Amino acid sequence: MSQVIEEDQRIIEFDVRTDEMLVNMGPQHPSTHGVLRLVLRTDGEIVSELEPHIGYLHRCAEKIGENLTARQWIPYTDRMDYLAAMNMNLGWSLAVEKLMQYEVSEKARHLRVLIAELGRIASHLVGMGAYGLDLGTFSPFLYAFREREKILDLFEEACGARLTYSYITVGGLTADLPPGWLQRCEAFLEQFEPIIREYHTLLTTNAIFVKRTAGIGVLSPEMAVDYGCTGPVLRGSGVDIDMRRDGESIYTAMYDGYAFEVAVMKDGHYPRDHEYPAVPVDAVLGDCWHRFFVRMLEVVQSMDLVRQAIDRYSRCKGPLGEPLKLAEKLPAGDAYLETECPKGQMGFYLVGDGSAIPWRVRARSSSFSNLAVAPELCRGCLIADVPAVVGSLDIVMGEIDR
Amino acid sequence: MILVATGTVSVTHYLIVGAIMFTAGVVCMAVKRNALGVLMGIELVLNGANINFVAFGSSYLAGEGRSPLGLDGEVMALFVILLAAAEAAVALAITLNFYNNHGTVDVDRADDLRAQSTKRNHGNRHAAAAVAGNCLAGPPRLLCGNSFFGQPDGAAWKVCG
Amino acid sequence: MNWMANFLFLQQSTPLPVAAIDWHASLFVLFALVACGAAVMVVVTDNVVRMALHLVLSLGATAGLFFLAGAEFVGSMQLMIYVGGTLVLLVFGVMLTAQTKLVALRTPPGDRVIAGILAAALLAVLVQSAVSIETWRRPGRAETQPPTATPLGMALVGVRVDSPDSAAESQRRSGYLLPFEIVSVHLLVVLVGAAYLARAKRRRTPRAIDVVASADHPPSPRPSGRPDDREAASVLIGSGR
Amino acid sequence: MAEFLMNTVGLPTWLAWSVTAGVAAFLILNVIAGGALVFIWAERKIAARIQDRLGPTRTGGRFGWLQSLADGIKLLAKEDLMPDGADTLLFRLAPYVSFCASFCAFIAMPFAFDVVGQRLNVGVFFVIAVLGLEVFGVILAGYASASKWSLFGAMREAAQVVSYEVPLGMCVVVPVMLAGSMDLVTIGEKQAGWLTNWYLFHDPFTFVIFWVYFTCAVASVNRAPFDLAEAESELVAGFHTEYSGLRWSFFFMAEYGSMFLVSGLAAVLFLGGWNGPIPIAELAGWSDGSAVTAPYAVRLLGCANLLAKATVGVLLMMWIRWTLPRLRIDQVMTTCLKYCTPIAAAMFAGVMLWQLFLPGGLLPGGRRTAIAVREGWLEQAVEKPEDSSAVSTDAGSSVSQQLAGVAER
Repeated sequence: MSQVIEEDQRIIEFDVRTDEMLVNMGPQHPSTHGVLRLVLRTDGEIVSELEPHIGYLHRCAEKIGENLTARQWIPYTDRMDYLAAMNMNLGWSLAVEKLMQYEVSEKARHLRVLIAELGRIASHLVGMGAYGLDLGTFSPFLYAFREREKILDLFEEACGARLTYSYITVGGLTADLPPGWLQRCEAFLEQFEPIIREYHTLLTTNAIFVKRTAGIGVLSPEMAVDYGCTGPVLRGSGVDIDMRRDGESIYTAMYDGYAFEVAVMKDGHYPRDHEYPAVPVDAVLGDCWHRFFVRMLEVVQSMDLVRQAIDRYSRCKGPLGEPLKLAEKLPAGDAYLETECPKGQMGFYLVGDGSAIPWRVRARSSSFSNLAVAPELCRGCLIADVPAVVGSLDIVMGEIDR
Repeated sequence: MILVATGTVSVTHYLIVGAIMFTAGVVCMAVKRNALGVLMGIELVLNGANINFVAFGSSYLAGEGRSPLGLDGEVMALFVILLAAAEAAVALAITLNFYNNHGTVDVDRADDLRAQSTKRNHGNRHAAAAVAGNCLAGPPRLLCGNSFFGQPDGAAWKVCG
Repeated sequence: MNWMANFLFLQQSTPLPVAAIDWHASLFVLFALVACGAAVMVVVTDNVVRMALHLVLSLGATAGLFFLAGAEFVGSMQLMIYVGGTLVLLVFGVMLTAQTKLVALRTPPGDRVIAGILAAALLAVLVQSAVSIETWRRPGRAETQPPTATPLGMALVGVRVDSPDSAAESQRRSGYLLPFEIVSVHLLVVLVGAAYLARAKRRRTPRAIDVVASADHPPSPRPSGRPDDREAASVLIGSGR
Repeated sequence: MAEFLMNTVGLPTWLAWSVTAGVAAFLILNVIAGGALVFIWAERKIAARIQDRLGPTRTGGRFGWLQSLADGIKLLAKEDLMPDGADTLLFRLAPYVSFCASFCAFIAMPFAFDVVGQRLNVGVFFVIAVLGLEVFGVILAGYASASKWSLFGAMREAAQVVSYEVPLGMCVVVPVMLAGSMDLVTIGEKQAGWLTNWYLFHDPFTFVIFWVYFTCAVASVNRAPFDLAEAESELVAGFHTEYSGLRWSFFFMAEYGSMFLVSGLAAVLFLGGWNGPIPIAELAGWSDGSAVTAPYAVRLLGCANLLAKATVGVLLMMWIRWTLPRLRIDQVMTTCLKYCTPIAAAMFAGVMLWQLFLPGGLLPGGRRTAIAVREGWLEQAVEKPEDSSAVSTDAGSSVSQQLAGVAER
């Protein structure tokens, strides 16, 4: 038990030896992504304990799902990871289609790949920009958003919305692409290629950025797996898992025939690493730098996928096919499907009871488990490292609190 | 305004300012209960001395244009400033060490070397004054079981801990 | 009481033209008042942070006095080393220890009265000695050439080049090379000592957090034996899990 | 000017002197305050250009140059609130302490040959000393706002500024050593003539020292990669989180004032102060005072030169700010102790040896001969011992006049 401090009996006023301070990186803190409260126990500058408090953005999306039909719930999936709404819609639609064993047309499948990968690029751009902001540099944030605007324009032409699209729905997509959209998309990819190198010079190889991120918040592969981290956080620690390749058949069927390598460091080097800057000398596998670098590689990987999806989509003839009716009957039974979203593997689980309204709806959030690893990583680091570590996990509160 | 009206400033005026600073420093060292207050007193004393050094060494103030100390006054002032910096560094290191070990910088609490017996009766008189002075600061529950009732040292603390 | 008279009616050196205000004197009065006022305030205030602020004011005014006395180099040194260095160190010390409970350690009133009497006595003695010497009271010729830092620098390096009549002294006054070296070595020793004293030592008593965080120890709701008035601590340890 | 007021206008002496002092102070204060306003606008525009956007365009005129005025009015209109736990006296005092500290260093800053507030013999030393005082404003603000975050910010900034004074002091000593005197006017004087006479190109060591000086200056002014105090991502806004309205603008002015001061000092010490790259004044034969307007024209040109160089320095700081991320507190400290100080010390030794073995300019054409530089001190003393009694305190006297009263041992 704690040993009593020998005190002189004349001591009247109680001296609180408060060298350790309880500090609140409160809900409205500029660097936490959305509404997250981090309670830090700091001893001077060293953080001895960190405890995230979540739930500020909880909107009971899952309970509401129990009185809406599957297609009516799509807008709720948009608002979970609001930076990558397309991937959320895809995840939910595939889960429902898995329950109903419904096959979408081949054209719709290729269009879904095209839109999902564009959504991933947009999400990673925000992740990169916000991470620069956490480390104090403001300019990359604006460069990233300039590119993201172009993608949002493309989405706006496709489905009319810029943030919460509800474009991919159960049984296909709400509308086909307008004419000329593919040419504009290709034009965007053309001009986006050189800009990626610009981001590398701006951040990845920047000496101060490397100093702030290399070797900070090292997540060992075992701990990543234990905590259930997924996506770039997992791949940043060298674990070679990507749902687009190792996922369930209904999801991987969309990607078969597409040539792409998983952006993970296998025996010392990344795929096609001759095109990118070398890994800095003091970057340890699984630190903030690697998580950031994996995201940058995934952007390039998604660009290749989008190009392949464009020419496959343009080769499919015939109509896109109508999505299912709004109140489509769900068969009795349950289905769970995890898809590879930009932040990690987002799982959707639903239980049908024969009526159009699912009996139970549940979403497994990737950022939730990614954030769970933050207290482990931040133990013993400096206060200035906390935003660096939490930023590298690229969490979105909408997805965690649902 | 008397000084101003009586023409230029002479060494005496500097000496008077030095004297006031010196006395303020000595009083501050004597009176303050906070170790840092004592340190500030030392700084004031050193500065009082410095003023005198510079006053004697300045050719501006000297009557016949040749100051009694010549350049030595200013050089001595420089050395005083340097050594005051060194002294302050060590004094602060000791104070912070004391703070880390005892949790307070109250100079009256630094009496570990005093013999046990004198500490107790000395303690009572001091406790009365301390309580009078500090009962506002500490929350009321601290009044229970303090040394008024003459328990042996330390026991009181465990009671209300 | 003749010294009092002396003190008030110092003989006039030059006929006083009506308008000529001697800048040197008026600025001296200003700096002297600030210096002494702030010094007294340091003694009077109880709040240790206020004391630090008044000390900074007082030493800044002293630097002004040095400038007025023609010691430009010493004035700048005072500003830079004393106020800019030592007092920043002191303020750091104040910040580290100024927990709310310790900020205002009031001294018992009895001691204050005794201190006041002693101070008055000491001040009387000093002022009397300051005023009594005849030569000190003669106001200086303010018109000597503007001082430069070079003779001071040369003196420190060991070559005495100040006023020629000092050369006529029987014993040649030697420069300050040796003391200068000793002081620099002394500063090094002090720095090493201070760094050693203030090094982060293993804590004698385990803090609440170490006690709780140690894996094999079940987190007790409140660390006993040490009334921990920070409720927030329980938020971390036992909150709702 | 005082004489002019006394005899023509007939003011009593003390009123004349105080009016002159008032005018001089007003001038210096406005040059800097005006400068600060321009820099605020410039920072917005530069940041915008770097980030591929336009910056303020609508407030006034075509380029939004009234933006700083709009900011000023907004800040004036804002309510000056104070957190309840705050220590009122210190809370109010803090902005003025740091404001005065950064502005009163301009006393010793020469804008042209003799256009200087007060020609201090220890000019450089005085400026560095006063820069050190700005830390108090920050510490008081951090402590007085009674919030954990501002205390963190204040302690970080104080530690950083105090530790960066060491390499800063070392870098500043090099030009002083080259010029032989700490008087800024003399240092500027010695770099007159062509570009090659600037201390920057005096020898390779000074060139490196300039960049070390610039880094330490950026750090001691708390800008760019070293701006720990108001690290938005961690400490919200550092020590001036609780300030708003006019008080906050004082901190803002203090920051821009000291930025201008530090780059002005760099200009005087390394880039030849008021001497332009091409000595137009000498070439055009103005400096020998033939035309009536010559001295004013030369001084105006000098002011323009110095202001231009200082502005370039400030713009460089802004450019760095908008491109580099922020360093962590321990990395800032290590750069100071492990990189800046050793390099400064090594270069200092290098310049010393360079002076000894290869004095004079790097280029053979350097005007100063070996003897002049090394013996400068003793030579003047020898040639003019007789008029030691001559008393001339007018500011125009050259260094030798100042040393007139000294007999050579």
